[in-house]
Amino acid sequence: MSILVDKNTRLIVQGITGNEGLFHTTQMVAYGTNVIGGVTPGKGGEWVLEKLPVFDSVKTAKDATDANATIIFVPARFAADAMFEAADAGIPLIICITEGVAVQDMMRVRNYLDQKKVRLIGPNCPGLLTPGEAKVGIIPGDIAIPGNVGVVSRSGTLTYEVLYAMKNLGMGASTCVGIGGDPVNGTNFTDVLEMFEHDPKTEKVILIGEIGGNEEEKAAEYISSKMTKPVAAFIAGQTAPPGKRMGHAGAIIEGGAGTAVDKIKALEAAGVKVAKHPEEIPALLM
Amino acid sequence: MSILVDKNTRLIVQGITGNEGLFHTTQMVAYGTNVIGGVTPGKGGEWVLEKLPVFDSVKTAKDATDANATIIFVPARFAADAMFEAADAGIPLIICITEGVAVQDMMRVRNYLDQKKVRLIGPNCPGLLTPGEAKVGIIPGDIAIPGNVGVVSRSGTLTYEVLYAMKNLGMGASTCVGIGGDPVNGTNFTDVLEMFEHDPKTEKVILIGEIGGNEEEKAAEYISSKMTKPVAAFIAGQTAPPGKRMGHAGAIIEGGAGTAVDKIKALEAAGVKVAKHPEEIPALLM
Amino acid sequence: MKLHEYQSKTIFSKYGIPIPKGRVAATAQEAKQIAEELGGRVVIKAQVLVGGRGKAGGVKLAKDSAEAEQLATQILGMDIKGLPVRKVLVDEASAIDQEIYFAITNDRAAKKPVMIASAAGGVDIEEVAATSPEKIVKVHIDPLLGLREYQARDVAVAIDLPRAYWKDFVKIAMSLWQVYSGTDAILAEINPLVITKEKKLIALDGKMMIDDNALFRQLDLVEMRDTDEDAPSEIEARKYGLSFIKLDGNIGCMVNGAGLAMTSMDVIKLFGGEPANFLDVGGGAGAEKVAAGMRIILTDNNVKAVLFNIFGGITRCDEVARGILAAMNEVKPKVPMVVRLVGTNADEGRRLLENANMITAETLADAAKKSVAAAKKGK
Amino acid sequence: MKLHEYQSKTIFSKYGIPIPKGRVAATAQEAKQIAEELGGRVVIKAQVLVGGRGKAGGVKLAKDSAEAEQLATQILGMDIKGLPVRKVLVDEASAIDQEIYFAITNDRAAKKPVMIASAAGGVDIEEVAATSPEKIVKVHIDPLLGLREYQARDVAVAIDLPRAYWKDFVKIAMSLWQVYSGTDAILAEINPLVITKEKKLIALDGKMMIDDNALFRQLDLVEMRDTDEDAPSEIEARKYGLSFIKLDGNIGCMVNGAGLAMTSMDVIKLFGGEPANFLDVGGGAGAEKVAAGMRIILTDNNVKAVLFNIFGGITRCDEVARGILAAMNEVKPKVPMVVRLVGTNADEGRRLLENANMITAETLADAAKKSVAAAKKGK
Repeated sequence: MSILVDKNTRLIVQGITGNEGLFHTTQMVAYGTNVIGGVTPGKGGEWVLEKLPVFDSVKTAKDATDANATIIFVPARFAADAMFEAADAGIPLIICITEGVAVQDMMRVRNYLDQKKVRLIGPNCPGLLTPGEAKVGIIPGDIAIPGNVGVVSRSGTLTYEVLYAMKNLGMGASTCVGIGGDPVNGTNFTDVLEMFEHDPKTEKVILIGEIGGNEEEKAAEYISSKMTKPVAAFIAGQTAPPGKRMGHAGAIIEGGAGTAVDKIKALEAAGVKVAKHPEEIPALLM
Repeated sequence: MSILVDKNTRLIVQGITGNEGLFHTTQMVAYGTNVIGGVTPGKGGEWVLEKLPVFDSVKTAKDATDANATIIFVPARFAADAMFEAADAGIPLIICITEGVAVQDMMRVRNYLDQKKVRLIGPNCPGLLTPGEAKVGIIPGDIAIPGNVGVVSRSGTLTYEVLYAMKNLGMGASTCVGIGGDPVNGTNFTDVLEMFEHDPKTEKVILIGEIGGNEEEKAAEYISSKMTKPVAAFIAGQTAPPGKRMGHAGAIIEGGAGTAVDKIKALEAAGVKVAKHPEEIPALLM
Repeated sequence: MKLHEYQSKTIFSKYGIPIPKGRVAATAQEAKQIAEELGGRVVIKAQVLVGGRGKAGGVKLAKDSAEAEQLATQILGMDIKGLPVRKVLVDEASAIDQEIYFAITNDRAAKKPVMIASAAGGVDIEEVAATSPEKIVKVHIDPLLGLREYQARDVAVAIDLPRAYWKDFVKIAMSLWQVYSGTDAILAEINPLVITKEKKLIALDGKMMIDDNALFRQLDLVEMRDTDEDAPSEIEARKYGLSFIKLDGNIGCMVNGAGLAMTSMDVIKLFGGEPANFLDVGGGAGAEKVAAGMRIILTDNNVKAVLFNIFGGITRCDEVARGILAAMNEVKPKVPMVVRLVGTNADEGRRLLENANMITAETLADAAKKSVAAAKKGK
Repeated sequence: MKLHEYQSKTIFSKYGIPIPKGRVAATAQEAKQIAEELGGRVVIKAQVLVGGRGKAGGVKLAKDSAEAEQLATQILGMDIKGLPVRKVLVDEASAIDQEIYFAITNDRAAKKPVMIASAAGGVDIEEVAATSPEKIVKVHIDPLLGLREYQARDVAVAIDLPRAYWKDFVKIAMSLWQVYSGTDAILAEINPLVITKEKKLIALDGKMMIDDNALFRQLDLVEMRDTDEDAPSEIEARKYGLSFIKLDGNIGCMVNGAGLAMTSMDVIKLFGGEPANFLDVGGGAGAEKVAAGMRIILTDNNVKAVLFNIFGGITRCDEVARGILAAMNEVKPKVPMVVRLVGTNADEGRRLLENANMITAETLADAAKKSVAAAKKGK
């Protein structure tokens, strides 16, 4: 077992004929992910990699392939539509890799998807990797090996560092979930921690956070009240200069400044071991 | 028992200081309905009938009175807002008497309320009457007596005819529900039939329909497949000239012409006795 | 409220939907001038708020401005289904490759707007729906989210629209959604939406219906109402907020509530009479409205008796009685009047009418029978 | 993207929110002229994209146009928190009865827009939130439904706004919602919204921030961007779609991914170094972007070493390597370069750089240590 994706995932790719879509479809197929087709409006009937049918819409793709997951590689200005389309077509798991989606679009998407009980990962995320079973995203497949550590991260390439450091120590991952760094996204730390807590294959968890927002603090709350599995963490941005603030209103809304220090304090209070640099994390769980 | 409203209903009135709102609040209070206050923006702090506090918003009214039902008497152009406001304030039962609400407003209201699991009766309806317990609407209280017949109707004054004819024969009602005649509304025949089917106090049911739409046909389907209690019906508009049609598209969407003949046929096929004129209905259940 | 083709297409154009070049004309002379300006062949189209004008000969092709004048003269002299043609639309003629049906309307059962499309456009779409329902595509629109482009693309796919037209079709669909939601339309219909020989998508014909309940926020559209085609009595009724439809019988009816008004007609017919009208005075009808209703009923010379059936709820019977008295004072009716008052303030109402020389009734059946009898006597 | 007060207020006014009469001036002479046109007392306000200008002396009251000119001269010569004042807003002075805080912004935790208001406006609202949170009212807005009037009324009730102002306040709130949603704002703030002695509600000050990711559909706003206040290197970086922030250290960094870029800075510091910048080349960075990034880093004379830390995913290491080679050919850097390539096409990338005389590293810690050492040597 694992969470969200595995050998039984039947994946379609929205934007499959675009540069990024095609490149990563190739990588996912090479990894052994069960990619069963893709969508590019206007290119229905074409084929990709000689064996993957292209459809004009998610609906026709779903009807023809019975896909149960979709990954989105379309340009930012079309990403909201792609998510609405996937949700309306009844795809229960949507992974949106696209970065730069407008935040008001994302608020509409999130509020709409919540009505439909659809799971969205991302946007602006590296996607999912269940080593040895399915790579649904852009995490390089060869940097992780199967194992019992669940990884969840707001960052992209920083996650790769951690997976790579794990592999170098012979430590494997059950599933790695990149939730993305956007202010409004589909899935948060707490959602994923809950899945890991209930996943028999996952025995330990690594959480990779960064400055801004208060999702790490919420995760700490969940960990201290609900989690039985050990968690190690790293928070990026400990030395970052104060970022561009959202003005006064942002601070009022978010309650705190979202600094690394606050987050580390909250996590440590919840019994989480927090690493000084990312390559140090795996050792904290050994 | 009864459905939707009874002695325990704690009712507020939106538009309580308006002409209609005030008149019918007086009537409802005189009937013994547990009216506990009202809302008119800008008139918070005033009193109506010397004992009913007026609030500026549904939220403040709900906070102060813990109302569990609201009745709306505001002008049509403000009705959608009044329904949204009631739903957002967490009132679980909304009765909208107002007629003439724009249909696109009602589609937005209905789709929003469905997310909130709020029960809306109306708009453009006479409301609810549980004889002897609560009058929540404009049905004259003295034309009905308590009993075991559930009444549900799309029409206003036609319902009064039927209640009055019942009373003249000594037949009482458990609850009378006026669902309203608008194309898009909150509660349909089938919803109410289901409530009556499960209400121990209701032993028989009267359904009063009219031409247009296909709710009577859906009700017939429910009656034939799920209902154990006897149902009698009347359909208004048997001799009406073909109404103003919504153009071709309307007929395509609605599937049929919504004629009285079709509706009567469907109901009779479901075992419902259909009256020739409204005063004849009670006799069909005796 | 229905809009004429030329009005609908003006709105379409304002929202970015391509329409043929053309203008409306009230005289053959104007039509000729428009045809001259357009050059080439033109189509002369009768502007009446009723379907089937093509079959009735209300749409003709003219090869030049002289023929345009001649055909406009002809069409402006026509009656279509009882409606005189007062205006014609003179449009540049299009060379047509394919005709598509495309509309956005309300689906009352689904509580949502819906797009309807068919590759079999132009002809009677209702017939297509009846005989080949598989040729009709329906896609619902979330009223809170609005139409999304992929939904329009889904429609294009489903009606087998050639790929080259998808982009334009999506644009037209998004515009039609703006038309529908921006004007509080009940129906925004393009039939046919054509692919021309020049490979363009054009809305060749358009039909719109606006929600009367939303006119308070559509003041521009109110001015478009064409009252020429309504009976004067219906115009007068609308002025007082009464819902009135003239019929062919001889028993005038004034009832509160649409359902009860229809039922009163049903019961009159059940007992052998013929209603002269449908008249719903509405909820909370005051004396002024009632008086106006009575004047409207009595201007119909066919009326041999009048039935008042008022079941007070929001409407108060005493108010109605005052209205009846006021109207009787003014109109001095010569026909017998049957009155039935029940419900809110009915006692007070009956007391007010005691000396007014009216036939009273207890039940609806009784009232119907008495008015049928009175009308027969009055003949 | 931040907007100046005068820009924000122009937008407010376009959407129907009342603002004081006034105009922006770039010279004291212009300021004088505007003050003459306005007559009476005016306020001269420094236009800088930073808070606290009032305390810094950037806002002054002038009793006439002569004083306006004098004060404008003074303010236009100022630096506020390191930013030179290039423009002043000259506004008619208002007589103030009450100051209210009112804003619409995003609540990322709730995934919804939110209205924030307080009767304690004008002053530092962040301080109010910290010391008297009960004085701050928050009402969430459904992003699919939009703001409804009763929600604005709820806010008016909650901040004890006198009843006489409710109508105007609701209008302003509905307009501010239109501002927020129509401009893809992250923040649309009126602080203070004042009640004047003349019993009017006016937006005395305004602040807006626009979502950079939405600028593709806000082309009018793009033109409002004030690049005067950005470092030239940041402007150059933006041109290439790079996320760049100049810092005070001496180790230049080029990293892909914001999280990893921050982490690389963290680790440099952990091992005793000081980063010269934050630079995220982004996902899928091609050779051209990498070359631009390198040029931008090397224009900073403080830079004594450069660390490239690229973990290939969407970004391909071979592309990055090509970018580095291209830039080296062009810029001929004199400082040592530490390169770490891992992930997608890393082997190919390393092969390309084999002959380029660069220090290579395996781990991030290793790379950080080597660049810290190299920078020390370079001093």
